[in-house]
Amino acid sequence: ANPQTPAATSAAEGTAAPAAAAKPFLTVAYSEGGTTLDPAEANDLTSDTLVLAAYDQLVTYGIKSDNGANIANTEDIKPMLAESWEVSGDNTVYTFKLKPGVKFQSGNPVDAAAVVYSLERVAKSSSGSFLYGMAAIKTVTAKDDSTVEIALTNANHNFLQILAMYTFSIVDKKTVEAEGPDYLKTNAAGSGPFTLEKWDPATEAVFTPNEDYWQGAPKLGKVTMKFTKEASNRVLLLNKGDVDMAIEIPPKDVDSLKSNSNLTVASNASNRILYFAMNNKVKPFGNEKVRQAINYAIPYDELLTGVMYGQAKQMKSSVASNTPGFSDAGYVYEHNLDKAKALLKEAGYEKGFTFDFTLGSGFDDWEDDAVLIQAELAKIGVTMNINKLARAQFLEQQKTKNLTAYISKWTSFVNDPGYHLGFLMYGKGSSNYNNYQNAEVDKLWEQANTETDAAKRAELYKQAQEIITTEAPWAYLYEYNRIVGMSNKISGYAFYPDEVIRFYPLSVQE
Amino acid sequence: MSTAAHSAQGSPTAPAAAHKPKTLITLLLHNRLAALGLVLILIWTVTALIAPWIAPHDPYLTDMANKLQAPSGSHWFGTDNFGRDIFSRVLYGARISIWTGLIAVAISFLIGVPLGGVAAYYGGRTGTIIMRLMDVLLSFPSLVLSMAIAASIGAGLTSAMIAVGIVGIPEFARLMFGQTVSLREKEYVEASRAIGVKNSVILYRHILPNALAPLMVQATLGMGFAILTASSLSFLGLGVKPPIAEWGAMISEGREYIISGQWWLVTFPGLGIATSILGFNLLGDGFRDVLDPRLRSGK
Amino acid sequence: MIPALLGIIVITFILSRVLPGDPAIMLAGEQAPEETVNKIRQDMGLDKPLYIQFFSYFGQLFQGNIGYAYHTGHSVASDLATRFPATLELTLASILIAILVAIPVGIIAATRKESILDHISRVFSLIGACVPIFWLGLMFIYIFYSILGWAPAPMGRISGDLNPPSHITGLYVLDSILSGDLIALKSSIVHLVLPAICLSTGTMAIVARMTRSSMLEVVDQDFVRTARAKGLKESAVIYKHALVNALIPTLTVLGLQFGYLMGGAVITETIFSWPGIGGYVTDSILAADYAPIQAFTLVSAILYCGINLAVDLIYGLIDPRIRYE
Amino acid sequence: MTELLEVSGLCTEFTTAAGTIRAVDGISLSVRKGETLGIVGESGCGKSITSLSIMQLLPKRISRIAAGQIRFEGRDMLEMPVKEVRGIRGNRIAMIFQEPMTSLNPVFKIGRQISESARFHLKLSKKEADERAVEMLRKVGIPRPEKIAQQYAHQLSGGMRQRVMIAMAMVCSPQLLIADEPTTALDVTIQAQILDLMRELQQTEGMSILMITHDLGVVAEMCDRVVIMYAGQIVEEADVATLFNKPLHPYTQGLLASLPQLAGENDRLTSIPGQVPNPANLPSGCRFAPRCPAAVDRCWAERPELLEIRPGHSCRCLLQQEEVS
Amino acid sequence: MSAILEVRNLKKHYPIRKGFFAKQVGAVKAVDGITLSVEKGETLAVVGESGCGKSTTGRAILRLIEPTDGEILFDGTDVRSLDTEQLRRFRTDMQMVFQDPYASLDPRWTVQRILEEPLRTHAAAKNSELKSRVEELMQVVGLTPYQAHRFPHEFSGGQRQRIGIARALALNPKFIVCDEPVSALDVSIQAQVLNLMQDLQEQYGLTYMFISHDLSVVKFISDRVAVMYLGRIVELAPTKELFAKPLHPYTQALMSAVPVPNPGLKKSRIVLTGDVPNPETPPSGCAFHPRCPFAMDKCRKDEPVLRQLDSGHQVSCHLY
Ligand SMILES: Nc1ncnc2c1ncn2[C@@H]1O[C@H](COP(=O)(O)OP(=O)(O)OP(=O)(O)O)[C@@H](O)[C@H]1O
Ligand SMILES: Nc1ncnc2c1ncn2[C@@H]1O[C@H](COP(=O)(O)OP(=O)(O)OP(=O)(O)O)[C@@H](O)[C@H]1O
Ligand SMILES: [Mg+2]
Ligand SMILES: [Mg+2]
Repeated sequence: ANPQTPAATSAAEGTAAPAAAAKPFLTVAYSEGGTTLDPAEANDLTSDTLVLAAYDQLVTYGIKSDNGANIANTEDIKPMLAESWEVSGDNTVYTFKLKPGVKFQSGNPVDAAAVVYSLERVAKSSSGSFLYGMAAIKTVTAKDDSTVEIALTNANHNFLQILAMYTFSIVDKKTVEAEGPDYLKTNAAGSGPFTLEKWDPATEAVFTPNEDYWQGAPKLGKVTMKFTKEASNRVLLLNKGDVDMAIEIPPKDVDSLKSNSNLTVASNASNRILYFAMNNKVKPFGNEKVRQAINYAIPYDELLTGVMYGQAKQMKSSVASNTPGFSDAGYVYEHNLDKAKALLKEAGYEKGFTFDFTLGSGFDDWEDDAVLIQAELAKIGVTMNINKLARAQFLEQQKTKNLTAYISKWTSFVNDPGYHLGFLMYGKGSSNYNNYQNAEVDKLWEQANTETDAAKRAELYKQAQEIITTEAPWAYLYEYNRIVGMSNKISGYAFYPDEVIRFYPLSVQE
Repeated sequence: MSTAAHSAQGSPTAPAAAHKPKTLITLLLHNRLAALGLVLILIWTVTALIAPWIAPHDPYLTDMANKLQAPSGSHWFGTDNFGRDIFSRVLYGARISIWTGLIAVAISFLIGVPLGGVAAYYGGRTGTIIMRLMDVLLSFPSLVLSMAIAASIGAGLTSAMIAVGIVGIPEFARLMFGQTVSLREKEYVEASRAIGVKNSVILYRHILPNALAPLMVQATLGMGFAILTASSLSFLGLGVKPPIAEWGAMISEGREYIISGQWWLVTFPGLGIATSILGFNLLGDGFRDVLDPRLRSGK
Repeated sequence: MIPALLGIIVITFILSRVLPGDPAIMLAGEQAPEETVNKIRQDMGLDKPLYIQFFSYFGQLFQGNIGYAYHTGHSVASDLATRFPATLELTLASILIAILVAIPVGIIAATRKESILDHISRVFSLIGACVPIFWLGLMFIYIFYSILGWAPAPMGRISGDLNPPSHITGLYVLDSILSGDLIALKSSIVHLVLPAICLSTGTMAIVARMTRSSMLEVVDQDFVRTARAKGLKESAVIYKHALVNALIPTLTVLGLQFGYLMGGAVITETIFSWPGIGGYVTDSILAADYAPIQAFTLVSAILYCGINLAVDLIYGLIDPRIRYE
Repeated sequence: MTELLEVSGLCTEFTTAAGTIRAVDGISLSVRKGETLGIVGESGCGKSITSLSIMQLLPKRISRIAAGQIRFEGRDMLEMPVKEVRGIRGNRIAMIFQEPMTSLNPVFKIGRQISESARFHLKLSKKEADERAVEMLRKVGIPRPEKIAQQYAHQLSGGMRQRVMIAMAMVCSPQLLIADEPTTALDVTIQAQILDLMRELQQTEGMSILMITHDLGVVAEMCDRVVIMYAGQIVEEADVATLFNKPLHPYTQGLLASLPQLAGENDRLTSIPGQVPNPANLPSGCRFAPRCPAAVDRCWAERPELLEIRPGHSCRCLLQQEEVS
Repeated sequence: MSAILEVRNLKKHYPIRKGFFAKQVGAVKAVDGITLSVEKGETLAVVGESGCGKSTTGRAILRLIEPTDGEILFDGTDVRSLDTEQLRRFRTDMQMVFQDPYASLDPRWTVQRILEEPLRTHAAAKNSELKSRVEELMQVVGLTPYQAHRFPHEFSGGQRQRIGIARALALNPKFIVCDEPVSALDVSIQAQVLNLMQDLQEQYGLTYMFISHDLSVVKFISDRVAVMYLGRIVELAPTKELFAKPLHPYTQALMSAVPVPNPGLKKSRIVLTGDVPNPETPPSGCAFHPRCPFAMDKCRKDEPVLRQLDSGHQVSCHLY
């Protein structure tokens, strides 16, 4: 930390309010500088973090304790700007009652008009509009100044979870209308705990506390996000005490950071999964046996320990294990080259085969995984040609659905199998880039979608997962841990599946 | 735009004893630094050629049980994060780097020299356009240009070579242009014209051979540049594909490990790059000294 | 100048468009469905034929609009405005270091040709030219920050707990001098030193070599002999008569180095987390973000032309033959 | 007679790749007060090296004066400390060179280049020196000297430049002017102007001139005495009338015969066969023997000495010496 | 006698270009209207000071540079109308010897190759004959054939100039332009080359256009002399006549300026004032008038034309 005396601070700043100056500062190292402050458009980690620091939503997630660590419970929806809500009998109309007296940072009241405005912005946005669709929102109407009614096109058990996302932050309608449409790109107009003082994507973002925050003034005097691309630099900075907190710590450095008595490392299982996708429309991956053989040939332990240094968990279903409704039914794979060879033989590829593997750049572990898998596949006679593409190019190619095989990650923003499988495994799923088609799975998914009973849904999802795992359109690699390194002095950190750090609960001991 | 004296490339060679290959080699060997450069290049070239036979380990054999071993008797340069033998990878890296350099320089040379020669000898509008284009190419930051080209063709060894090659074209074109402009005015060229020799023949038989010396200097120095740029591309993730043992890529992969004290992952490939470039630069400099009689006589 | 500019614009455009990758996908995020991507693509005008895109780009350019960077969410102009001074400061510092170190080294080497000093400086300049920046940068950080603790954290241009000096030129060192902020001055200098040295090694090497060889060449010339024949002191001969003439080719090389430095900045900035334009363009290339790539190449090409124009002007100052032509 | 400059037994050697070359081999000559001594010889015979040896302006690393004395006003310049040599150079002995195009520093104004020696040697103030420069320019017949003083070398024609060179040499009123082929690069009409100027200055200033040339016509018009050089040695020395009328050495005779005459008829030129020997590979006997029409066996074996054959007329030829004795 | 070459009003203006668009801002009038004829077997000398356009004239006649204007008739052929291919073939008839023996031979080629080049280019000798033909050429110019495999730098200046002459002779030309072939050589060597050239002329019946700035050389070698000043011929006359009775003030000054290697001879000298003017901005009227001791008003205004006075003596001066 940067233990600054209030005097030195105000000398350097000249602006900070005396009350704020007494509170400790927090410096966090991030990798990227973010792209927008507009809640409706944000879709990268830094932007999301910025938005959540400056805005509130109608509802939010609850927190549960897991082995002493605080973890968000995304099924437990808590009130935020909405004090309470009612749901119609057919689960299609939600009526929210806004908390009285809450003000935006500008001083304008948080009212129903702002809510309607905010949600409509999402509907019209480039990036957030699909979430609006996912939430199945039909209309948003202001019943009175403090009552908003949201009607859904159909019942949606994920609705409140989606509504808690940063995308649905409530923006200060009056300010935005006064400042013009582009204002929100680079400015925040929310009711959140922090006021944005500076945001320079090249260097840093600085927040000062919103002393009048309706949930109480933040415990931090200032939050600085430092954008440091090189992961090793972030580790250095943390180790040297130049930052209080750093995200995206390379797994290999976790142990060395842990040995620093000033630091703690929070490493939480996330729902970010990494899989090895095989294009079911491309030979020989159309053959289930070949796909299964690959599943048997993946050196899981080497990936988990050699690449991830134990900061990951074996993945056993297409759905992350901490997603409610996860099931490892049908998972039989282990690293067994004999079985792999046998399966290849059955499939008629006794002599092996050659295929092109596309590696998207930007993630060090992917490259390592690819190298290890390549080496392992060679042992069963399968030649994997690695073709490396820049991230943008990779995404473009992936979208064509023509890639033979690739590694890709996925984080479901809504931690729910329906959301997850709908993208990835449903026949018409928009991110089903490896052409997995199974009528049964599609049927189960559709059924579950309209099923309101959670237990029944879980059963349907379980069946779907079992079919998928058996048919093996992917080889499951691992589930990432979310690693955040921080100074011992920090308390209040909670892990959220969306990986965004909420600064408000944090505090730093002097 | 500046087209001011490109004096770095030395002036057209004066008639001197250096024109015979025998004396050239002897003169080079007399120049101690050039001889050192030659030795370095020879070492790396030979290494590149016989890497498969002298490498103690398979450079691509992963051995997770032995990863990140410090240099030792069995792994002279230690092992990387996959347990691969860095010494063997460095040896194999020589193949990639020297090959990349050669191809890239060949591309620059084979495109740049004819462009420059034709632009200068025939002059006129085409000549102006060619040289303006070269100026434009030259005005882009070379690394950024090669990044953009490499990214356009798709990362990989071949595209790195092409990218670095394209970026090197203007240097050769300009050099050849300058040489041709000055040689074109030489009386022996005019004598051939007076005899009725065709322009293309003059360009090929008189001008090219006489421009060759500075072009060779440029080619040698260009090798260094090409190796460096190609490894920079790899460092930025636009070079070779994994798991190919390329020095720049090795440094890129190993950089994360410096902070945890595993310095050998980047140090040895770094030395590989440095020494091979040093070799080419020394040779190029020596070449220039030998070919430039003024510097040679030390007058 | 104008045809060259046109050429630069066309090449930049082509280069950025042949880049594979779809900015719309990048912008939409990987979970966005096809319709979202298409909508963005339309908004960006990417669905139009290439020549229309070019004309609209060209038209925009003409109005001074260099576009919008999707990967940062800012207009390219504002991105450049915030990042460019950082790169400029870095580049200028390395040029300065190169000049201050390399020219004297080159002169000493030339005047004491074949002496130990000459050999040492030649070897150093040769080594300087062949050490990859990225390797040097990593080593610098490891040694000076990680082990010795002399250097500040490789994180930006000024210590995190300081406010940057008030914005006058955007160059922190200069700004802190201008605003008399000594604390910021010290901090920004110590932050600048390592990356600048790292970036300048190649230039230093080349400038030293160039100075040496052009000095050797000039010292041979008739007018230097004339100066000696006047009975002038050797120092006057070298520093008055020879040096000015020898600086002319050195200057050319310095001008040509600019392109190299801009390229080198890409790597240096990545390694030192220097908030400049270099890291920005790398990201843009990897993200297939056209506008910043176009703007960057355009700006640096123009700068390159400008710098070489300036070099020509300085020539004029040094060399009356050029001035009067 | 007063000898102003007396060179005796001067040997100058060069170190080359092919070994040590003795470019000047035992030259002895003297220049008296007020006279003009000419040195004539073919290209490469060592004329320039002789003059550079006198001025001690030889390229240091590769050449050295191996033997001999150079007495200026009775004191051996080779024994003097460098500082004193500098005090003489440009002050009491001045030199002008063959190439007026390259012998002036291109980046300094003419006036400054002239005033430089005045300030250095005569310790004049800047203003005085500048005035002196203008005065010198006027003296060498340059129109509008104030204006020319403010110009640069490239703005002047060859003849003007050579005048400037002369002005520069004359600025400290030297006792001796060494002129190394001062008119070779000039056109005849301009050459005539320069030669006139030199004669005039010699008369008004009373200085001595050491005139190096390969043009026998220039010698005939300018010199009092002549020294003929061949392959690094003096082969004949005489006053100018004697030399032209009664040349003794076969080389001198051949030289005169091979000149196409402007006045008078010449059907066919008498030429000296062969070529100047390579200084690295000299004949063992008389150096001219291979080309000498009169050479006998002895000439191939013995090295002739330079002997005074008649008063004031020396010759290095065995046959002539035989005849006389 | 008949004229082998007729040149009428030959002009060569080098454009002066400035700025980015290389706009033409002026012209160096290197040759500005030259009319002369060369008789078969004679030597026409062209003298003049540096930069007066001698080389340009020679090169323009051979079309090594494209003339700006004028007519060149060689043996009845209009040289300017030839296309590239015709010109190439035509070159067997006209050759050139260059000034700088160091720069006129490709340093990387052996003498053998240099001398073969013209023969191969025009298939003037069968491959089997090449060797003997080269030997023959070398003998003709006084070189020993065993030197054929040496490189130019292994020869002295005089020898190189012989090689250059041999190359010019290889195609049996009728006409040779010699551009200052001896001015880079020492006097003793110069005499050898001049003698050789004279011998060759007799032997092969060659016609020379001999460019020089050295009047004594010109006097020795030429039959007729053209004196050039600033791109024009100011006087043209048979050698004897010109040297006996120079008419143009410039010719007179030129002759009197040449130092005579005879210390006894004290002659009165006309020393011209001023420098040769710049061909970019030639003086009005007679280009010589600013330096002419006899300049009249008329000379400043009117350009004199080259007029025939008597017995082939032409002069361009208002005095006559
Ligand atoms: N830098 C050098 N290195 C080696 N030898 C040299 C060098 N300079 C001169 N020489 C030798 O000295 C000899 C005499 O040279 P010098 O310049 O005195 O000739 P010169 O009589 O002045 O000729 P010129 O009339 O061409 O000026 C030459 O033949 C050459 O061999
Ligand atoms: N390529 C060219 N471009 C422009 N001007 C030229 C060119 N070649 C020659 N000139 C100019 O034309 C004029 C005549 O040149 P030319 O070479 O014919 O003179 P010259 O009489 O042969 O002189 P020298 O005795 O020096 O050889 C000169 O003023 C010269 O500067
Ligand atoms: Mg000389
Ligand atoms: Mg000429």
